Amino acid sequence: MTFIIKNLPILIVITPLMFSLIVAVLSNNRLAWILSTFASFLTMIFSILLCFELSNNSNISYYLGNWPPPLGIEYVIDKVSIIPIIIVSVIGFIATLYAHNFFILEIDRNLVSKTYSLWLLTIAGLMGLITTADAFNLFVFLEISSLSAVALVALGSKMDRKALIAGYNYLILGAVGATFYVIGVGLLYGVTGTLNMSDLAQKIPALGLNKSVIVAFTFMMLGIMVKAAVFPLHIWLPNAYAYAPSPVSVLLAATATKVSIYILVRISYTIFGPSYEIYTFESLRYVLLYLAILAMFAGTIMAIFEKDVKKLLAHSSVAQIGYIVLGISLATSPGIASGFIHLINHALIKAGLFMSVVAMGYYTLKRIDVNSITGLGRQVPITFFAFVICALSLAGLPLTVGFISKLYLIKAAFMSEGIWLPFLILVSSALSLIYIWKLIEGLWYNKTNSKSEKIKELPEIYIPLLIISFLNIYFGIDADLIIDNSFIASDALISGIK
Amino acid sequence: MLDVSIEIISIISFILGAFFILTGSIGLIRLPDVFSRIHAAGMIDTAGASFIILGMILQSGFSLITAKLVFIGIFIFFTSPITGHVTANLARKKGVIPVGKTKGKTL
Amino acid sequence: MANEFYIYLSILTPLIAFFITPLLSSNPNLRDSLGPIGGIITFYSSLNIASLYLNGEILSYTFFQINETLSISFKITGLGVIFGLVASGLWILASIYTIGYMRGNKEKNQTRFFTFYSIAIFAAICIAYSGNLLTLFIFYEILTFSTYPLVAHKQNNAAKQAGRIYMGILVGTSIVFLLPAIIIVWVLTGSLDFAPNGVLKGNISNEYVPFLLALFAFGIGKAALMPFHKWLPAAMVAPTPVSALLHAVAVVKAGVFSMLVVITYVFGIDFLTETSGAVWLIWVSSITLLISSCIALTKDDLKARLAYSTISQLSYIVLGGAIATNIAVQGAAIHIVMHAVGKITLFFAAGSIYVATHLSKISDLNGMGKSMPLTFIAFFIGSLSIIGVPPMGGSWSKFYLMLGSVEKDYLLVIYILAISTLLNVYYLLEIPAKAFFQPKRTNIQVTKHPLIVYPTFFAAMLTIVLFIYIEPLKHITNLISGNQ
Amino acid sequence: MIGEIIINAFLVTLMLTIAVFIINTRKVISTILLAGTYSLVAALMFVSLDAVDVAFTEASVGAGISTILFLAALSNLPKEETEEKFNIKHIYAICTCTLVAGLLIWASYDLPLVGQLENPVHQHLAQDFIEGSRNHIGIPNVVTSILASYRGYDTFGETVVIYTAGIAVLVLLYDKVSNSSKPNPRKNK
Amino acid sequence: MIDQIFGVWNYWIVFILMMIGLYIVISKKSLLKKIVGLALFQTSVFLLYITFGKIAGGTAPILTDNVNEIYSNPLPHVLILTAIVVGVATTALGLALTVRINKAYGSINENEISASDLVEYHKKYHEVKK
Amino acid sequence: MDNIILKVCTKVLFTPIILFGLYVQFHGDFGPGGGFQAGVIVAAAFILYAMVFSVEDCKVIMPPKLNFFLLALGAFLYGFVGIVGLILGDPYLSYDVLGSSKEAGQHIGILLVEFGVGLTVCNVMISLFYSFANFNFGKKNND
Amino acid sequence: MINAKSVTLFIVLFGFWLLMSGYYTPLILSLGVISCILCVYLTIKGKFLDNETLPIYFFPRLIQYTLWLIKEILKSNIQTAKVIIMKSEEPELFSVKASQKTNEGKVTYANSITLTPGTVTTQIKNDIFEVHALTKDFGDDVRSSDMDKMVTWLEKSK
Amino acid sequence: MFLAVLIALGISFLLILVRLIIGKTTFDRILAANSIGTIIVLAISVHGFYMGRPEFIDISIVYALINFIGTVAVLKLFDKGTLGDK
Repeated sequence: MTFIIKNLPILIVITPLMFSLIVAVLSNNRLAWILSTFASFLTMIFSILLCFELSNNSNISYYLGNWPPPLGIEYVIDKVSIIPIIIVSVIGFIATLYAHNFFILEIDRNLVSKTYSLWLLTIAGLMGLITTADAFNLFVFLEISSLSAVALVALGSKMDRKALIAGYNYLILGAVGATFYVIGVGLLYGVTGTLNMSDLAQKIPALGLNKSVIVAFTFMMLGIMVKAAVFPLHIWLPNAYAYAPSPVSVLLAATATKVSIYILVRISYTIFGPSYEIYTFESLRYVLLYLAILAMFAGTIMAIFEKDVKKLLAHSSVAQIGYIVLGISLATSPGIASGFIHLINHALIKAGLFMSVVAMGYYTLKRIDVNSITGLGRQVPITFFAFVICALSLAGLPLTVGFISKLYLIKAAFMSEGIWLPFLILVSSALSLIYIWKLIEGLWYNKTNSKSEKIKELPEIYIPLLIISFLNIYFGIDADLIIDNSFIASDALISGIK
Repeated sequence: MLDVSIEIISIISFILGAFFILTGSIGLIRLPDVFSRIHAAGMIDTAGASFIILGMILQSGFSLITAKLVFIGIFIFFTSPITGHVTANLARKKGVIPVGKTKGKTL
Repeated sequence: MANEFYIYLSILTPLIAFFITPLLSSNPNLRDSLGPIGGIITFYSSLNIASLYLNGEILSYTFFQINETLSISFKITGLGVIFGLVASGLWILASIYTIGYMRGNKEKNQTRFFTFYSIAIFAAICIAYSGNLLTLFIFYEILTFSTYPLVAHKQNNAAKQAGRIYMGILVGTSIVFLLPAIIIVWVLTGSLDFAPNGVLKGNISNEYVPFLLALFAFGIGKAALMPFHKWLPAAMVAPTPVSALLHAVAVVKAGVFSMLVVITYVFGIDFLTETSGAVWLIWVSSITLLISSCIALTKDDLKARLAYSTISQLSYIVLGGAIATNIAVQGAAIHIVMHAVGKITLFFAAGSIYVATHLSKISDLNGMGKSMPLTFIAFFIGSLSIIGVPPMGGSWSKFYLMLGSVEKDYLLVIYILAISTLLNVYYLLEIPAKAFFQPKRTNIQVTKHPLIVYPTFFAAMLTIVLFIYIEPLKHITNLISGNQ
Repeated sequence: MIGEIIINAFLVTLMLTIAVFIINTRKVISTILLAGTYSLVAALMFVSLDAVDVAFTEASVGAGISTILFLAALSNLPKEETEEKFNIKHIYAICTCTLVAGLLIWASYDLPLVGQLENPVHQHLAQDFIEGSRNHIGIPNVVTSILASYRGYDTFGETVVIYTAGIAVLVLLYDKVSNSSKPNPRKNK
Repeated sequence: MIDQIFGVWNYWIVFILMMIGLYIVISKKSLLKKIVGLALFQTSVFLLYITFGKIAGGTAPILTDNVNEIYSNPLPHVLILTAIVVGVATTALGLALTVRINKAYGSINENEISASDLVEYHKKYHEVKK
Repeated sequence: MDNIILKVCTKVLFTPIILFGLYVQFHGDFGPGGGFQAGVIVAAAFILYAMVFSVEDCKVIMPPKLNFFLLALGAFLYGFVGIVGLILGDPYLSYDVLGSSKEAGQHIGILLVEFGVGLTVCNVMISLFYSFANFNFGKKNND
Repeated sequence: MINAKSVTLFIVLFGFWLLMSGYYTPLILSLGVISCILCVYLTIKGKFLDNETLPIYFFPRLIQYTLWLIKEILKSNIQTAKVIIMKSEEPELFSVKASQKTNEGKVTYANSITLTPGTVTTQIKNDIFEVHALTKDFGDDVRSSDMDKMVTWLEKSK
Repeated sequence: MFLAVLIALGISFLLILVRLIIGKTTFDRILAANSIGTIIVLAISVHGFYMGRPEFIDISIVYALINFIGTVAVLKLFDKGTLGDK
């Protein structure tokens, strides 16, 4: 047991990784699923253990290969990184639990076990991204997660050929982003000679107003912003989420961009925070702020006019990422905390929404668009129920997690920018009601649907669906856990700057 | 004495190698069609490469490097005619008409 | 502890009804009887709560903490007692009436209807007893969402359209205006709890008061202040019991109730008077009052006319709050009760006319008085109450409002009240007048359902009763505005 | 070391030339050949910058396998690009690239000059690695000792990346027809 | 002096090379060409790293018996080894997608592909409207 | 390619190339080279064989199933070496505990790990070639 | 499985290994042995361990032939260089008949023709070789069939 | 001395590059690419001597190998239109 406790930081990464290598060679699809579920379950358990372990000390540092940090690669888990770890592991588990029926339907029978391998690789890649404290190691895991995600997205081509284009764009943009990141890291390495994040943070202040450092910062941020789908660089996202196989949409929408945003925070605060707050981050912060506002509106408006439901949700993700980035760009403790709160909550919301929507697609065996959902709600009441809860949560109605995040976001915005920013936030969230309502209404009415085909819900899908909707409600009611941890995280980040 | 003579020989072979390589590349530009150019390329691969490798062998003394250089030489000797032949073969197959006359029955 | 039991009881009864109703879908009689039974239980506990309140006991119950400053909690306030009594009391009547209406009209999806009916009542009761702004807001939204299926009950295109307007305005305003207002209060004061004299005093600079009040006033879309009044006429596509209970009692009253709560317990009357932050609201509500009365005149559809009438009457209540004196607020509180009873009478009558004759145009009602006298007499009495003619309850509230504006020297307001009363007379009394005195034009088959007619008549009688037994009401309203 | 400088400058310029030609070729096969040559020159450059391992890898991976993959893919692709007129998107692209290049060149004024021993890159960790490789690990190739031991985790990650790519391509190009039939070995001659 | 020029020259050319790669990625319509551009871009970035690692007069970081030898910095080499393999992985995946796209659309030109998608979209929603 | 010269020469070259690849694999400690390069070289031999003869012939030497298994096995080997260190009480990927002394442990670790890399890279490359070369593009747009 | 051919191949390969390696520790040597065995195994598995792969019987006369070939190559290189510099090419295409029986013999001949610059084998059909020559002189050299005889001599060394 | 050889190699590289770019037929390009490969093989070896660390000849071997395989691949593509069987 102490062996496990001692090695928790690495276990959360290698568990899915090693299992993915095993799962790939299996020929039995169900067995592959069971193993994957087991792996993601183990990962979740380890993450939770890690969470408890972390409550005793402020951060856990792990030296890979027993080499001390600037020489070797270091893993650091602190109060900040535990948030995305929990998101990824929990959502990963729920999504894996949920995935099986869809993969069998949407993917060639012989490829299912390999798909699970890619699936676990995505999870492992995301985990590695979060835990690593080495700027270059981050790039490697960035590639693991994005390559596997691209492959998973492109697997949707059995259902719709557009998945290929989506995957291609995701790949190219992602690769350009990653290369930008690498250029940034390279420049930093050139002027400091180190790759370890804390080491970098120590060395950068001594350089003063160094042009290379500023450009490095810009490049790293740009690179990660592509992955995080911050507004003008989000163009890969809607199609990728919309045409991916259903469970992949769930996983990616709930975790991938969140992790990237976490890295964004990490870079700007942990690496550059101590030195560049004044003349780089301040100006960048406004760039981010305006981009976030644009994202909020652009995403929402695109969603309003979108017909395909999955794509609609993807557009809404763009807007929601805008909220998160907005919170982070405020650069105050409440602001970052609200960003984290929304980070967590949006993961829950989007996972739930995508789950219920793709479940409906599964029942009806066709792409769900605004026209085809008419009256579906009454035939699949439980799915509909989950959908409504998550949708209302997305709109930010009270007693759901969405409300909590909006509450804190608006509070933070109000405190640092005055009334105009909360107003914009509220207008955009009111606009978001339009598309949400469009969906709920469409699902609820039944005027044209043909009564001939009786649609049945699948009991296997209930459990994850209900877990997610329960979490949506529960954390809307008992929000202390999320709020407290977010504030602890943001305080830790802010105190790193000072 | 021996050293100096080895040095001189190697310089000579370098010069020869460089000459052949340069001539070969000029040939690659000047000669009229693919088939003729193959000869020039062949020259680079055979005489050019082998003289330069010879020069290096002489420079390196006798060690493992010599063996490796010999391997390179052998390898180039082995592959050069293959690529040359296959290129010519394909060019013929794909209907590139050689400049100059054709004697007797061709395939 | 034992006293708090009544809070549970009043809240849980409709909730239980909500859960049980779908289970009883196979047994309509049992299902339908849940409504009156629940109403009686709720009303009983509300009465108990009222008497406890009068005895000076402050009941409160925190359901759970979201974090240190946010919680879902209930607390009994004077306004809450009144609204609770109104909502639960009229639920009894309305549920009986609804049974008749639904059966008489042979509506579809009755189970769903009753289910959402109970949840709406639940939300209304919770609003009444809510102890802080967050709780209020939550149940306000629940009320909106739970009434949506009722509004769009018919599920045709018209209903869909109306439903969109209904949801769009109510949810939109609440999110864009009400929510930020609440958050601003939270940021400013660090708390959302209600306090008898307001919480904002000293936390906000005076020039921002009108602005914040505006956010609240327009954010509470259920109060139907212009220009956000469109939802109310739109919602009239719903079956009449819905209009009767919800759009005469629960929903709109929840709106004005929230307004009053905000004015008295968040801003505080004294604070508003001090800063004159509510003066603009007087004019806005006055204008709403006049314009909607004028629109009501032009409407030929009976329910539409009643809807606009409701808008104007709601403005009385907002006006009372805006005048921001004790007496005016007292008048507004009483008007909640009086208008509720009066308007429910009118809607019941309209519903029974519709069930009996399938007529909804006023111009078609000529001479109908003879075929359904009880209904039209009830309508007449209800109209008088709304107009504010003395033997009816409505006169009290107008009286107090007048007193309030006199106290503050708002003479123009008095004129406006007078004009609107005249308009009321015209557009309301036209209907019974036509019914009784115009010749009957067509032969229309009239089918009466006892469960419809008697509640209507009973409601009409209630307006008279309330005129006489005004004392307890006065007593409670006296306690509202910090006279304790 | 004037010679080194000449070689370097020559190779870099050569790469620039090749890159410029890559932009405009429309024959796909020429593009691929040029790209392969570009990789080769880059590898030569790596050798001249003392990065023998990288040159080795670039030669085998960049110039070799990549080119073969391109060619293999080309068998299923059109062999020529469709013609395209110069349009606004090109101007946009040129602007973006100029901007980014400008930014980078601006940054280069604060970069340490190439090849100076006192650069931070050489001062901070390099000696530790070299000493460590000599004394703790005991293998002469420092690159291997860093690769496999100091930063072994990176390498693990990278193995996983290549595994991911392999499995992804396998999944994407899965062919029912060819996989269902058993391989029938042709007769050897 | 010449050191100075050389010191910056190398960086500049590397930056320009990167941008040529990026330009190809952004502006070219052919999906295959984009991948070539990406490879170019990445290779140039590798050069940047290796340039950092160079020491004038140094030698490859493979230890000899001579203790006074100056070795170039091995760390960038390791990083780039990793990056090269990552690059080839990206290329392979991109090619696989391109091949699939060509099979599905019959073209690898961006414009033609989006045109064909647009046609499909219109077909779908017109049918629904009718 | 039905060219006799090419075929004969490929047969001759096949084994030396593979041997050279393995040489690079196992001499990564001493000179340039190591897992990736070795993997690529060995794969190149297979690819050459597959091109000159046919993919089907190459599948006799390296059946796809074996190829896929080895592909996963290489990475697994790498990860597993790390796990062994973990079980023996050191952090992940620490080789110190693998041998009798620290240095020996490092040697064994590096050897195994490089082998894992080589195995994966080689098999991935072969598998990529199989996939690309034999992807059935059908009749559509074959120009 | 284990026959003269495989053992020879093993020995050749292991010699190759020893020449390449330069590290003669037990570990590396044993790895070398394993590698060589693996290579031999692969040839056996691919079923191409035959005379074409390993023409052992060439060996006795191989050195002599190689030296002769190098001489030829040198000669023709100088001529080709002359031609290129003078720009006096007059290419011609013609066919010759090869007298070798085995594949490996033919291949050796064809390669030898190609290796000597100035002449390239362009096509082979059974025993007819089509040759491209840079000038008439080169063509005459091939037509004189000196090389053909040499290769046949090499082939017949068993 | 080695530098001189390198310069000679560089010049011939440029000359061949011209051929690679102007092409005419694709076979010219293939030929040129192959020759460039040879040149680079030699250049790397010579460069090793020039830098005084000639033990990295392995790279040249790999180059030669890759060059050969690459050329074969291009030629096969031209011959069959594919690198596979179909």
